[in-house]
Amino acid sequence: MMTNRFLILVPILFPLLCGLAVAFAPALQAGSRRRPFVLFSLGGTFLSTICVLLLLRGHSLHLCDLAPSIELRFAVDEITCFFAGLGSFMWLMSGIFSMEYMQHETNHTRFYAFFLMGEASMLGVTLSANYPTLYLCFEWMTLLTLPLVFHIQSEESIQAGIKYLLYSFAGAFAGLMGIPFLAKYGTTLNFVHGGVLDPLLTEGHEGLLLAVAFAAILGFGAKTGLFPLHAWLPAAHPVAPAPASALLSGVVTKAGVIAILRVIYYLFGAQFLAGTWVQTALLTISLLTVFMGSSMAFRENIFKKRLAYSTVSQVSYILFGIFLMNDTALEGSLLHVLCHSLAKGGIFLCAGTIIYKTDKTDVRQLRGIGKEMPVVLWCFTLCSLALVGIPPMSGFMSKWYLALGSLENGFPVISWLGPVILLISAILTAGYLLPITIHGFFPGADFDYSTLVKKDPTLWILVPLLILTTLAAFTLFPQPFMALVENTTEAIIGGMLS
Amino acid sequence: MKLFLILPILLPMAAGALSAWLPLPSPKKRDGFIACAVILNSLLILLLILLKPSGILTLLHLTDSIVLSLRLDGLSVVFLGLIGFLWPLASFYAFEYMEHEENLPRFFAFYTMSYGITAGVALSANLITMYFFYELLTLVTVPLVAHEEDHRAMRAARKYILYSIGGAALSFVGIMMLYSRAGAKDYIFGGFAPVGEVDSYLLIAYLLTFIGFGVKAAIFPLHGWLPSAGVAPTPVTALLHAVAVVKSGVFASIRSTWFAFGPELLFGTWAQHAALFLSAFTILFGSAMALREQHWKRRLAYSTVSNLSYILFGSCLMTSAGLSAALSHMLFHGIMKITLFFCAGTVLCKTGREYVPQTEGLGRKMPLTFATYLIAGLALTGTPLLPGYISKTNLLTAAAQLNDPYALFGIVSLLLSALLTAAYLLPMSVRAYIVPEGSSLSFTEKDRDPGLRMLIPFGILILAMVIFGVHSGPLMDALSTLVHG
Amino acid sequence: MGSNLFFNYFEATAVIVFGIGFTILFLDRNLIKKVIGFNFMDSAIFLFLASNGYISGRVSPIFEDGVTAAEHYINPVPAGLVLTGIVVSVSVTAFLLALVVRLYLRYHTLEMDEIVALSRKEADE
Amino acid sequence: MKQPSRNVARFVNWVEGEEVFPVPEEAERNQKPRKKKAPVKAKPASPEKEKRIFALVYDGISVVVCLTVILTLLVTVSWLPRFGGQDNPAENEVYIRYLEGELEEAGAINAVAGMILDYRAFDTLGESNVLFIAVCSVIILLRADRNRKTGALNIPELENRRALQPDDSIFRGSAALLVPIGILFGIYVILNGHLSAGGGFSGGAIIGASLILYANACGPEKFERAFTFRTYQWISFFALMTYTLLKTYSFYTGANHLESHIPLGTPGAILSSGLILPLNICVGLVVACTMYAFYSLFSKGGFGNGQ
Amino acid sequence: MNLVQNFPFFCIMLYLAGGVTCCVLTPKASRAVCIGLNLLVTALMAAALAFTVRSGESYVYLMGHFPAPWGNEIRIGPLETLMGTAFPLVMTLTLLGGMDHIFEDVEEDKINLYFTVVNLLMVSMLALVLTNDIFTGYVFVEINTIASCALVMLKYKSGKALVATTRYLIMSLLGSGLFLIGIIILYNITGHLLMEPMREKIHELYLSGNYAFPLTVTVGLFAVGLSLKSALWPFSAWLPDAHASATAASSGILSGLVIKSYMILLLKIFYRVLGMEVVLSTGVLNVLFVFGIGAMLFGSLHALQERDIKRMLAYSSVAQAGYIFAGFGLGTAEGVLAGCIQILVHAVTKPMLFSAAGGFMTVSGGSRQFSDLHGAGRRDILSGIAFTVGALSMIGIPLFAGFATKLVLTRASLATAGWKCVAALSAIVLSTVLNALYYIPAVALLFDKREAVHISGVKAQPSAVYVLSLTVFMALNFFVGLRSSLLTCILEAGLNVFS
Repeated sequence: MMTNRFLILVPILFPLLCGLAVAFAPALQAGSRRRPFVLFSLGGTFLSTICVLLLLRGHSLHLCDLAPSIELRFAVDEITCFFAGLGSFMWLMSGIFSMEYMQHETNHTRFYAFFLMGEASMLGVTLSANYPTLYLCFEWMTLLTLPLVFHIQSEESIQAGIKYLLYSFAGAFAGLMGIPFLAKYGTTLNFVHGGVLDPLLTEGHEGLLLAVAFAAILGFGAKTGLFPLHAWLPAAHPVAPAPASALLSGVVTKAGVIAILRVIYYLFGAQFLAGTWVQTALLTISLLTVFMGSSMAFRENIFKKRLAYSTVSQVSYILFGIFLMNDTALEGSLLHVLCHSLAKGGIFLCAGTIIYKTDKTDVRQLRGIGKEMPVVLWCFTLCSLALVGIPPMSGFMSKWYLALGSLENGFPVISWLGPVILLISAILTAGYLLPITIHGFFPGADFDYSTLVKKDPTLWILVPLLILTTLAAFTLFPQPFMALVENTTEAIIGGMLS
Repeated sequence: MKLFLILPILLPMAAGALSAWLPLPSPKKRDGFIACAVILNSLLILLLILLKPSGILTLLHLTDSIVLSLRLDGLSVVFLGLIGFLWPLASFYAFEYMEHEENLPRFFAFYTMSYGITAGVALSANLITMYFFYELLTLVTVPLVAHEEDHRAMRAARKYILYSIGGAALSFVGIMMLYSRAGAKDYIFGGFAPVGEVDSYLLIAYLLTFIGFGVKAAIFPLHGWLPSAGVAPTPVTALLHAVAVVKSGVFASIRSTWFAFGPELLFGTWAQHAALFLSAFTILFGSAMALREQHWKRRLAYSTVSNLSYILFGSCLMTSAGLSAALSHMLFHGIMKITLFFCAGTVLCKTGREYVPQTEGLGRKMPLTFATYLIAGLALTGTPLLPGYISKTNLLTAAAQLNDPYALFGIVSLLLSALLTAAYLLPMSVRAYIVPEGSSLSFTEKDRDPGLRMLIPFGILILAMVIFGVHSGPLMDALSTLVHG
Repeated sequence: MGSNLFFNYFEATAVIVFGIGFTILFLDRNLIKKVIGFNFMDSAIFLFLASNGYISGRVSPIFEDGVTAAEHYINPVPAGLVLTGIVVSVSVTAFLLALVVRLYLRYHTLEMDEIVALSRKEADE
Repeated sequence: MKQPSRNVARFVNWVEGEEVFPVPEEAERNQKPRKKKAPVKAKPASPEKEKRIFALVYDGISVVVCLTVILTLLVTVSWLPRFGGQDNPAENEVYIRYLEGELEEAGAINAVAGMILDYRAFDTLGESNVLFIAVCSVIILLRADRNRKTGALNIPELENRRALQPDDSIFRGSAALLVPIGILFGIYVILNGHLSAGGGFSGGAIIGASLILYANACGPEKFERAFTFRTYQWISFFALMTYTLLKTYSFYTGANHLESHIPLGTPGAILSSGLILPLNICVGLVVACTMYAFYSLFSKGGFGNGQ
Repeated sequence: MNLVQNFPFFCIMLYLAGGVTCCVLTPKASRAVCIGLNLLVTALMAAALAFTVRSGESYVYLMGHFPAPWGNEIRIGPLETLMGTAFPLVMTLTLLGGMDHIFEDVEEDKINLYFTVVNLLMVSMLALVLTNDIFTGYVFVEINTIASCALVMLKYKSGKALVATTRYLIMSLLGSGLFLIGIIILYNITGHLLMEPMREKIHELYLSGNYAFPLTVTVGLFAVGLSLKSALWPFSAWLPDAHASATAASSGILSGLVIKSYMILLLKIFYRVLGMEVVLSTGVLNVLFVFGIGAMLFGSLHALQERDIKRMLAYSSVAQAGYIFAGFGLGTAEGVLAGCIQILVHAVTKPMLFSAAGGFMTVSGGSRQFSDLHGAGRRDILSGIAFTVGALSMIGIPLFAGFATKLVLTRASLATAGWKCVAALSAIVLSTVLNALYYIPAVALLFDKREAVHISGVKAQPSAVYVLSLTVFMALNFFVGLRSSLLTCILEAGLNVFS
């Protein structure tokens, strides 16, 4: 059964090779042949990922040793299944969307090459089984998604790209801080369920290790837009083309979440961090980000910038759940990962379509858009409901669990302050998403229907939109999803606490 | 067998001297002569490394106890390997680059002679011989720095002389202090200074040698000469200030720390703390200055200042892990930095652009050069799959081993410096390729990729980087075995 | 302060003259005065030296008709030294005066400061 | 005295001289402009007031130097052994041997002559060479060059000084009387150097003085025909050469403990006390010629037309 | 008493005779006599050196029939013979190096006097090194003074030379005046003039404690007098003018040899006459040490700002004299050894530098200013190389002579404890840097491509003699640099038997 262990690499190598082929193979330069090839490669990746997740669960592969102490190791465990599937699915959807959308843009080869290679690195992050490999894939994800940011080559996009690069590198280097100390105080650098710290060695050095953990988490938090290193997100996401920004918000932020999960639950161990000043600090920061993100989004008028700020706050919901470190909160946050990826992906795609069709970037110009593009706006409305957390959509379920988890936790202030802030932020989310729908559908009296032109997009755009919107309401038929979430939570946190 | 030790020193010096005097008809012939001399010497070094002749070859008795002698041991193999590998590349690059410069015979004479003397520094068997070659290296490289003989070059040369001779004098006093206490002995792994109780006399001696050799390794207060020596032609800055001269400073410092004073004596003492603090601070200072500097080659020079202190920091940790990390960074930095200098030099030689803001959009015209520059930049920043990451991780792990506040400060400064390196290297490459539509950029037809003779070194260097980046296991094992003598 | 100051009144005067001569030679600005100062100094030294050898109640060391008892004569060594000293000081004074003559012929002044100033102004040949 | 701070600043600038390279303007961002220090204006003191202050200070210093030298030496003198004391340290075995052993070893009646020409002969040899080198230097300085044009000394004053010879008869008459007596007395003093006070140096001086008197009184023409520069050179050459050779012989025999067969003769007789007499004659010749040479060089810049 | 032991005495007498004969010969003949004599003396002294080194102890040579306290004598040991060999050898080379300058600067019919002065200067130096009697020392100090002043003033056309000679003569006379009165006081309190008997008397006085004050004053007088004559820093105002305005050969002789003979006399007086414990008790060595350190720094600082090549070299002589006195001032045997080595090293290097400077002047229209000397090294390549070798050895680069001093002086200062060690070490480092600061730009300037417009293109045709002297000088420099262990052991043997 030796061969099948190498199959783990397929989800990473396949998109990588396809990306390189798109970039360099002369045959694929022509648009007509490139589009089917891209679709084929995205679909192939999605399928291969699903197969690997199902078949090779629990297997690990020690690829090679970069240096005596640094080894590359990949494995499929519960987090991989959850995130890899989600990620590859989202990549497929936005890939399909981009077929149509890219007519609007130039130099497609570069876009698609890095689009595919970005997916490879994202899957690498999910599949990595020890700290150095995680760090490697993390860095290469930044580098490979960078060209997507400054794709439109405007001065603003280049500056945003450089800002994105430097912030992620800052975060990555802070994350790198963990490796040496774990090499000294931990038994191994591989992810071990429940943490690798060797109690004997860490006897007198808790303070130091806590600081290192805090730095690592804040470092990896940069990708998720956590407070200290969040400034790049509102700048980078809007300038990227729609499919890219959808992925950046939807999936790349989740890579940061994976890293933080690994650091907390698989490296330092939840018992080590629970109840310490690190946990309280992280909780306060995440709540601060939640509140700040939604208030900034509320005041922002440029459509995609508003959505970027909303990503900042939504991802902090997830982090809040993770930092609470109990099973219900974790369940809530994993649910919110699903909800946010699907919904935010959908919303960004809608926004992209609107801009693609009508070139209106400012929110205030969107009066009566519902009339021109009813289907798109319906999808937009449903997804925003999911984000706001109105019952039929998934957002409500995750926020519910998060609130329960926060109350269960015994923290003096944060246990009740958490739900309050979640509530306020939900209201603010509604405040900045729903007016678009309202103005879109009810333009008011003076809207002259005569010049109205139906601008509904082609199927390439509508199909992914509809799929995402329906999925965003997965809580209608929660059974499969809830099962997935529960056993993932059980796998991550089971048996550790309480 | 021992006699072979003198050859790598004498051969290039003889070749250099001859090339200046022999009435070679055409520059091409002279280039050929120099090329074969350099290659021959590199092969000789390779032979020496493989054969590893043991025993000490004494050259001269200065006084009864002080003797000039040569020996090949683990550490010198590393340094010899580095210069043996890089010097032919640099020479090839120099042939192409120096075509339009004048008084070349003198340039190539001194250029080749410095090869021999750097080999001398590597092969020396005790502190005084190393000091002896160290001083000669200053003398031989002064004409190279002052090659253009214009006002700027002379000023840079004068500053170079002042710092180097000042540093050498300091280290000489340190060496003599050590000799007065421990007797004029040869190198032994683990040092020959009397361990006993911690006496501040030897610690002061160590600090003097550290600062003395630190001048060439561009330690913070005494780094001034390296950026201003950027005025020299690129082969000089690339080879000498990225590899030979500064590396001999670092090599000398490692030798004096590990083979003369010995880690047992210095471990945990205030001297080690001072050395750690100084190198850690230089790491930060160098990168910060590099970020602020707009002149391209001075920026790379400041980056060398910071990277050299990586190596010093590693060696000052006084643990074998630290030393092997330092040695690995010495090798990798040599390769990475020489590539960066070559790219900068090619752009300067082809387009005459010296300042970073002027390189915007040049990537489209010189894709290969800037591709190499991007890869080397990524390597230096420490992105995985490239050598920078490996040596940086080793350094961090080694520093984390000893729970010492200064080592912690070192770790923080290493990471901050990595960020600053990213800040001063990567945006440049981004802006070179990606140019906003509206901007009006004037390009002459000269702005295109250099000839084949320059591209070959680029190719070889990138290959070396990727190989070391991905598969540096055997190299690291070799280093750790060397470290144990 | 020793006890013999008032007994060694010859050496005391010699020393005072020596001090004056030394200072004149060292610090005076006129060349001729310097030469005079030098002679002051030398003759003071010879006085000091001669008074050294003197033993009261004894005769100069030229033997009268075969009397060679040492207690009869004074110490001859200082006398010999004075002789050498005088010849040395004569020759040095001659040399100094020759220099002064040449300097005067060239700069027509005897003040050392002016001579130095003039020589500095002269274009270097 | 330059202010030291300006010096140090200049030194630092000179070394650290951060040259601002010719930078195209848009790369100007990080070069700080170097601000010029305001030049320090010295208070314009009037020159002669300054000179007076300087003179005052100068005299003050010289008084201080003089006093310090005198005081230290006076205190030293106060500690020295008493003047004319019997048992001074100087009256040790050296003094006794010189006096008692002098007759047998040197054979000179005049113990001082014996001491300077036999016991401590090396000093006297050196000392006559001091005389010789002094004459050489004076010749270098004052002797007018034979081919007048290049010599720096063909200065008009020297020329007309020859002309003003006073020809008053009284002076010439008394000189005619004194010169022979002087020379005779000089010869006597030289020859009796080892028997009575005097010796080569004092006799030579007397002869030299009478020669100068003669040259002055009877005009240089006649005398200088006989006594030209060449004759001077050869006389001093022979005298010094014999002196050195004699002394080499005596030192060599002394050092190697050989018996130097120089007869001491009977004390008191003219031809007694070994080498002292010939040495006295040589020294006398040298000193006489040197005195005359000094006179002629200083007065006429050379030995008359005979050069 | 085999023949070899007479050689030093013969050398002295030969020089005296040579001095006198040169006065009557023609210029060409007197040159031949002088050079021949110097070579002969070098050979004789080398034989004497071999003998003393083999026998390993110093013997006394009676000047006359009478032993110690009565007669006069000279004392010959390994140190004295080594200096005795080195001085005439360097003198020959300097004369050969500066020969064409001598025939150009000195008036035609006074050249034989030049060689007379040179011979008498050599006799005085040799006597100072060998003599064992203080008053003989004084007599030969006087010969030395007059001869060296005569050497300075021989550049007849320049008024500057005369002024410099006068100032030099006056300062020297002050020095010898103090020296003489010191001798007389010593004679007064000890009754002897010869060094060994005087030593015993002083030892008794030191133990018994009487005449303590006169003894200290004498030590002070000797120290001030002789350091005044050997241009120790605070008293060195006269040296730059004197050495710069003389001809190339004379300045080489003055810097290289003359000031060294006084140092050896001072060393002899401290070692042999007063004895180390008396000198140490008076603390005069600390004063000399401080002045030495001052000389090392201020000499170089002045040289730094000098725009005239010969004045720069003269100031650098002041700095190097500082090395020697710092060595003596350390007060230990190894310190004195360092001082002696520096005497030899400087004697070998500085005359070469002055001859090379002379060569540059001939090629740059006789001007001494650096502004005219641009590219002079290119025009006269041999002087250029010689100057570079000299400069590098002054800085103390290994492989060159200067490094030997730096090595031994550092070891010596490390052996002493406390403030002296720190001061010496920092002075060494600082002066190395300062030396580098003014020598290397000078070398760079000499090899500069941009030549002064009115001089460029003048190619030098050096005479065979000049080429020979510079090459031998360079060989000597490398020999001292590489084989300094040979010199150190001879000097060590010499110092052991010196007192």
